[in-house]
Amino acid sequence: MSASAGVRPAGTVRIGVYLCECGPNIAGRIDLDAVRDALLAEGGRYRGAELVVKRYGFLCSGPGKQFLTDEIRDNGLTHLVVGACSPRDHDSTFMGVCAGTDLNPYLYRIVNIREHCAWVIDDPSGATGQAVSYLLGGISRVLRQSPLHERPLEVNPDVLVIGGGAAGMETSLALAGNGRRVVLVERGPAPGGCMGSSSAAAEAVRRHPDIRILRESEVSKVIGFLGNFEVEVTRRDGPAETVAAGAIVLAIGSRTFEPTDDPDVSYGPDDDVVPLEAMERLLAGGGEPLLRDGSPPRSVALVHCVGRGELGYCSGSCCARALALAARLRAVRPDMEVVSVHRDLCLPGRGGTGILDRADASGVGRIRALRAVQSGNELAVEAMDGTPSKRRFDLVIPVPGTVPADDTGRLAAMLRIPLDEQGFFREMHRMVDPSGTATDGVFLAGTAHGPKDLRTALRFAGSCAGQILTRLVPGERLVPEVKVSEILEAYCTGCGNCREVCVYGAIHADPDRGISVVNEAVCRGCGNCYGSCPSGALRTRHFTNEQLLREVDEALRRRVPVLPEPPVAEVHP
Amino acid sequence: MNSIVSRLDASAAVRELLGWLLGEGRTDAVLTPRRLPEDGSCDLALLTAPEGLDRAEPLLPVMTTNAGQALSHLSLSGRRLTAVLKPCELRAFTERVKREQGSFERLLTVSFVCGGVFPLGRVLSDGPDTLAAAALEAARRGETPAGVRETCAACEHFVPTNADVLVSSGEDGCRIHLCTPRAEEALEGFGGERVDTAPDPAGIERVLAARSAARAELYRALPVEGGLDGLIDLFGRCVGCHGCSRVCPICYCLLCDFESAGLEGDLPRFRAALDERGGLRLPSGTILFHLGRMTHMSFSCVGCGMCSDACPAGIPVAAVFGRTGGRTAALFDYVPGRDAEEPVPVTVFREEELDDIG
Amino acid sequence: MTGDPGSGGAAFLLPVGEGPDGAILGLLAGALESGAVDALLLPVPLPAGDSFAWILTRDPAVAAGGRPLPPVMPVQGARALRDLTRKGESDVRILALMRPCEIRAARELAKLGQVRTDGLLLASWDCPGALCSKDHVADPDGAGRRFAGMIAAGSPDAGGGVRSSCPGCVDFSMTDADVHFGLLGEQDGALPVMAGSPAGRTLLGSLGLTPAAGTARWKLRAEMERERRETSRRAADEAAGSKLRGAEGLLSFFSACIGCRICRAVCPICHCRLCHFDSETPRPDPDAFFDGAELRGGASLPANRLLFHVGRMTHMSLSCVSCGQCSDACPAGIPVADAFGFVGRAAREAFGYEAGRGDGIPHPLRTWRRIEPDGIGGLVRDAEPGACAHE
Amino acid sequence: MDGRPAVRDVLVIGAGIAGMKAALMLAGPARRVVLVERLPIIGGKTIKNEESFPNMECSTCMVAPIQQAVLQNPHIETLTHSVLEGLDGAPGDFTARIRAKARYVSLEACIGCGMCWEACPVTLPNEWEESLSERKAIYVPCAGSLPNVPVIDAERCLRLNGTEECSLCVESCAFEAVDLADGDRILERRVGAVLVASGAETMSPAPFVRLGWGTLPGVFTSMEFERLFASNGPTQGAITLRGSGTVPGSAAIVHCVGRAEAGYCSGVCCMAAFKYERFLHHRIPGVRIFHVHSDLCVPGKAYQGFADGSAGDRSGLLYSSSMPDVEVSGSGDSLLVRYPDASGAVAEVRVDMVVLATAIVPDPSSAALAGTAGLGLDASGFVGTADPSGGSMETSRPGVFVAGTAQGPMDIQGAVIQAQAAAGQIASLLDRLRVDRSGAGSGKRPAS
Repeated sequence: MSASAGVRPAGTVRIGVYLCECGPNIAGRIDLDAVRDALLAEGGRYRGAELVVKRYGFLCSGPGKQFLTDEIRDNGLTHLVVGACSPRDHDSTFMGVCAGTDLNPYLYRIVNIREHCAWVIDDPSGATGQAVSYLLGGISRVLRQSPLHERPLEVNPDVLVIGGGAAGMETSLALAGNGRRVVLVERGPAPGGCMGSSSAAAEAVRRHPDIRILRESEVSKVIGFLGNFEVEVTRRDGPAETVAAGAIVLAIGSRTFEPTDDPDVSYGPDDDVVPLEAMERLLAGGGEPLLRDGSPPRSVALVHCVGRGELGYCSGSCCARALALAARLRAVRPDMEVVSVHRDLCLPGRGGTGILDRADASGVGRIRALRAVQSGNELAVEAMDGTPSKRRFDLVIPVPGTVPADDTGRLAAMLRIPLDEQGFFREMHRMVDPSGTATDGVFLAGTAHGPKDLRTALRFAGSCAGQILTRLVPGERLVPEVKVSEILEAYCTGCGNCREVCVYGAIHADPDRGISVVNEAVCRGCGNCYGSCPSGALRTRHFTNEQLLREVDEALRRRVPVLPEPPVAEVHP
Repeated sequence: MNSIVSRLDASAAVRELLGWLLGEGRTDAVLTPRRLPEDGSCDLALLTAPEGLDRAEPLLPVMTTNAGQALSHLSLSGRRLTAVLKPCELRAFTERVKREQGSFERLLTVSFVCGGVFPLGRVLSDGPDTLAAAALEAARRGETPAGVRETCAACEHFVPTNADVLVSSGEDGCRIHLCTPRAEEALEGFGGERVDTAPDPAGIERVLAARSAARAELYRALPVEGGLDGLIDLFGRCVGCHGCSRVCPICYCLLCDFESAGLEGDLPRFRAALDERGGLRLPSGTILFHLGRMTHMSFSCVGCGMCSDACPAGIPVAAVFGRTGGRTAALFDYVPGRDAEEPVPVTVFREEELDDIG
Repeated sequence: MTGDPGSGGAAFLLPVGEGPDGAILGLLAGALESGAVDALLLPVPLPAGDSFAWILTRDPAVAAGGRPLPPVMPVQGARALRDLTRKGESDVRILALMRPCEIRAARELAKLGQVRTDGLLLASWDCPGALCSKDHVADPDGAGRRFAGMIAAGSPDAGGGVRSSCPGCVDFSMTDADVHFGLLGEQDGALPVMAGSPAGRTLLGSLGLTPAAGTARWKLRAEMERERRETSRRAADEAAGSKLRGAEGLLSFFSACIGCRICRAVCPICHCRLCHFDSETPRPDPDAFFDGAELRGGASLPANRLLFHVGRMTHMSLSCVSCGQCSDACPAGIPVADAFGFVGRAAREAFGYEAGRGDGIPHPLRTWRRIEPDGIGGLVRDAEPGACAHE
Repeated sequence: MDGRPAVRDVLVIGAGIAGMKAALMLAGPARRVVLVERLPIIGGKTIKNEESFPNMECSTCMVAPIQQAVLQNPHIETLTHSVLEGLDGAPGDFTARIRAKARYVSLEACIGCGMCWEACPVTLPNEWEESLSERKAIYVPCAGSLPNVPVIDAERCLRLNGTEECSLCVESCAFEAVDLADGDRILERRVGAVLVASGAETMSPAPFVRLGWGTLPGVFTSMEFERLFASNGPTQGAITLRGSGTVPGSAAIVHCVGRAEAGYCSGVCCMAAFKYERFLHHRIPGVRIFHVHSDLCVPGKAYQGFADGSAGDRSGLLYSSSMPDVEVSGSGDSLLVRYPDASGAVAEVRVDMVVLATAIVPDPSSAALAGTAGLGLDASGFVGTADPSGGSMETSRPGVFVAGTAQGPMDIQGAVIQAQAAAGQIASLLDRLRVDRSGAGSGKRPAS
């Protein structure tokens, strides 16, 4: 077995170890002078390397950063270790300091002796001992780190929008122009979606010089990353085309739940039951509601929450649409009884109140029921206090919830985005990044993200546009992740484990050489592949097993006394 | 040469010596073969406490792995180490030190006049205890035990030249020779009568003669002369497992050139070969591997015999490499592992070289 | 298991003449001459006659010297296929004749991207087991005679001296081969040849063989043999299970190991060029190794031998086809295949996965499914089918 | 106004989740952001919740990185303890007058060691903690405040309101960070666009005498309950009743408090109620919990699952046909909640604690800010958008946008989405202005 270079570094290596007092936080509990002496005593371990160990008040302060800069220059440091706080606080600060000198920021390491030692170990000697062990671990790890260099990339500001519905059009209009082109891929004959192809938005999209519409087309293949996607679009009436784009917006909308799939709803073709959307289109076209036998209905019931039990969620927008339709029905036929059958009424915000008031004003009746079972035109209703009643309505309109579009699974696999429990695309973070996805550069607009009302759908479209306008600026350059995985061609046999587990599609096969290859611009250094590789052929830079294991070996070498278990009460439940 | 007389047999004497060194803190750890009676097998052990020595069998006539290979990595640590090495293991370690794979700095080497080791198969069938007894009996008689590895029976370097401590057995126990200042310093204060003797030359001459004859006979039987046909006869049975390079103490590469992607065939190349020749042997490159390994390391081959022992196809690899390597080294009058200062021939350029080839 | 020829939908009769070896060679040569295939891959005896090598050839004369039913398996056939087809493409159509465990290993390797099966026809035969290589090298003729008896009886017990994993092998007959020679079904001078796939059927059809009326006899004898093998497999698993109990069991099972890694090198499934357990990761830093040794009073060398075996088990035992190659090649005589076979069967059962099937079911470690094992033995049925995008 | 080059910089008012997200998106080398925050610390309402629905992710894990990013971003000028006093000009050329109120503590020198507020003799109810705990005259609103620098309450500081010559805080500060001579500063900033993200408030239940808040100690508002559960709150997360400090064995959560009076459903209080149910179960095993509710508003794909998630150990969903008639009465520890049930008859439940899920209403300071900036309000007093049905976030005044609860009641997701949309619209507005101002198609204007 060969000696690894790490054990005996070649050439003069000078490691600077700087211990931050952090006011009382560290110096108050850890004896930094004892730490310095212990480290210098152990210095001999790193053959051929000199150790400089100093303490300072506040390394993160302005003067502190200047002190570090001078130390790096004056001592000609080749490696830097900072014993201070959590990397989440000041890792970037100290990397910034290194960037200001000619020491590569990746030949530096922060060792958390505050949250991991000072704040959690009461007995000072125990905390000091632990700090020494962690710092020794940090030194042995930094010795095995290699310099990494950021390579900024030219950005393609253009955007590909999939889906020409309300959200897709809104996004396209918000993004097109000012040096940015949009390609709108629409599966149907023309953009418009629920707003209709003759709507103002559809007209604006058609006329916009920077929006190119690909009708009756579908996305079939996507490779690339934020700033540099290549999307293959197959067209029904033309050859497949490869579109270059810097970002992709998924605005494929959604479908409504099939009413008869709800066990409480059953009707046949000869019942007078009309789906909500059909009735909306009929009225929008100026038509009148008529029964199958042509006669005008005397009583209409809109049954809310169809499918909510099966879906497990309230779609939040169907109550408003139902009551708006009910009000229009009353306006068209003031003599017709229109009743809305619901349990809860989900009408959030001022808009919701407006719709409710207009419905009440136009005389829409409301029956609140624990449960409503529809068979044909007859409704068996269980009131809130449990009393059952049955009634027949000339016309029944089931109001179903929203379900994912049928193309969701295919596109999700293609774009490497997981689905959530309800089958919609899973957003990056439900609260602080709802329109982003796990694949950086792919955004969710409208009901592709989940059920919502039209205005929120348009706001989601605006949010995608906002993310793209502020992150994908023409002429600016993007700096991709540097701590990426690399595959050593000599060792790889191309088995593909890494390709299977890569969630960003950053690894592809090279059949001629029989190996897998990492696209370093797409890789985000998550390390999934590193864990999956059965051979030693793949490693993630800056987090190689060698570095991690040597850090642990070194930290445990002095066998720190096992810490006493904290009393149960203190443990944060 | 300053020596210590011991009434014990050589193995027990060395065990006592190791126990003393550990007890006195003269060394941090010792490396020695060990018997595992509960499993009926044995292994090479690194022991850091005297208590672990009860099952140690320093002169066990078995080589589960060449200690020179196992030692190389350990010798780079900061700890002081005492290693019991058979002469070929010491020479193998010396060859590795020449290639930056080990260091003598903190090492005390204990070696002995080696009677040879039995093949692994015999350990399986007879068990380590009977083999140890057979070897001890032969050592007393100053002969090579029957049934040892064919390369051991043919080995002429059975007396270590550069060990710190050399143990030679006799009828009435054994002698512990302190060959270097390091040995003197390490064993300063170790009990036992001190005399000035050297290993018994006469016995050595007798064994040397027997082994030279065995070696000549071994090499004569090898079908190496008949070009490709000879090679097919010799390496035909090879299944390409590269076990021989794996257990060889000299082969230290993490990825052998003959396992790398560079020499791997692919369908287009096989198809072209198919057109030229009637048939194609698969997996390809088995014989190429042996010839390549031979060029890379055979001049450093110390003839320990691990490769033949490990070969699942029973190919006499050790004999072939020993013969070819020996003749190559002789061109440069080089003996692998004889002396740590002697550079490896391929790494040195000398004006007057190989004049008798051209 | 006796794969029904249904998928290929055809069975033919091959006159045996003076022996199955010659008959099969004749069929192979016929396939070559008729242009149905461009090259043959089959075992050919070495000049010394004490072993065999896989030879790929287009020359019928070379093929004629081949030995379709070799008594030993020096190189696992899937390793030869791996070396041949792993990289690059070519339109050469190859017919390879191998034992069922070699075919299964090749199917498994296809899933791992190591064997390319397009343009490849795999033929297998009812295997009575494989003799130990060392016995064959010692006495080739004696071994040959014993094996001929085993072929006739179709069972390992007839000759004796087979590898430890052969008596328990239940997949000794037709499994996922394009063509299968049903030696067990030999009846009045002819043996049934089944087509396992449409490609197999077109090949056999093109050779002008007379269609077989049925394969009932072959199925019956194969079923009876399978029951016998099933009982010895259970016994073998029993024994392995008790020996491998806990860390002490593992330590003593592998105590004679010398760390030569030959078991991995000869294994068809282990395809990594640099095994994780030889990479820099597990290699101890000298000082750290000493620390560990001091804590335990000593250490055995070479280091990490048990880590290598248990680690290899976790990496590949789901794909283990129990061909016994590792036990056959181990210089320290350790029955490695008994341990890997036992662990592999338990692991596959937990995942509900069968190794060596060309069924397109992804390897359990390469796919995420909601119905994952809830611990060895039971599968957790999640309410809804996997919502994973890759499903 | 025209002819001068369009200014790229942006003013953001309010450093809650919406303001911070928009600021981070807009700030860059070519575009500075001035972030004005009324309170001495940033983070807004989200950092008051220990955990937020539906992920139940602790707010420090979710928001602290965003706060750190804002404070460490060199292109964002964060002005805490400051208010907008005037806004003149038009899109591309606004002049904002900002009053940076005196903090009396230097942001650079202070390290937040706490010696000063320990020395201060004056103790006052802490409004940030809903007056459940006290603070000093020199104080930071809560533990983990960012920036972690105290401010002096000038009215109540003995020295600054002239009561006595006290300077204990100055003497206790080892870093000379306290400067009692500090005074308000009026800053002027030229910006191209403005984003109002000044947030909203939860309605005070004081006017509803029937609910007993303020008179019955066991009745808590939603904000008070959030602070009770907060680990950095007044009781370090222990849910105990005011005064007696005993742990309640049962609790009733009254929904729709103020819905009729406010005139709309806020859409988030139901989810908050189900979150409180989880808080109670988390801290008090075996506690009995009742919801007094009418419509359950849990819209969106993940919300009903969250509500159903804790259904198992819920004691009762009590439907009330008229929420305005819910009454809470009682003495000592036990409270009686009376409500008209489905049939109209009065039902009751006796509990130890009542939590009022109150409506979200405009923040009075938002209304004042709208006045200062000349923005139109909607009927409920929220800052209106010019096109209420469309996606635009622009207010009635061109170049001034709104995002977050300043525009209406919404959840964190809604606030973040609006902030991102507004940031996008601001970016494209400034790009368009820069192009127009530099003359149609004329040469490249050097990057400013």
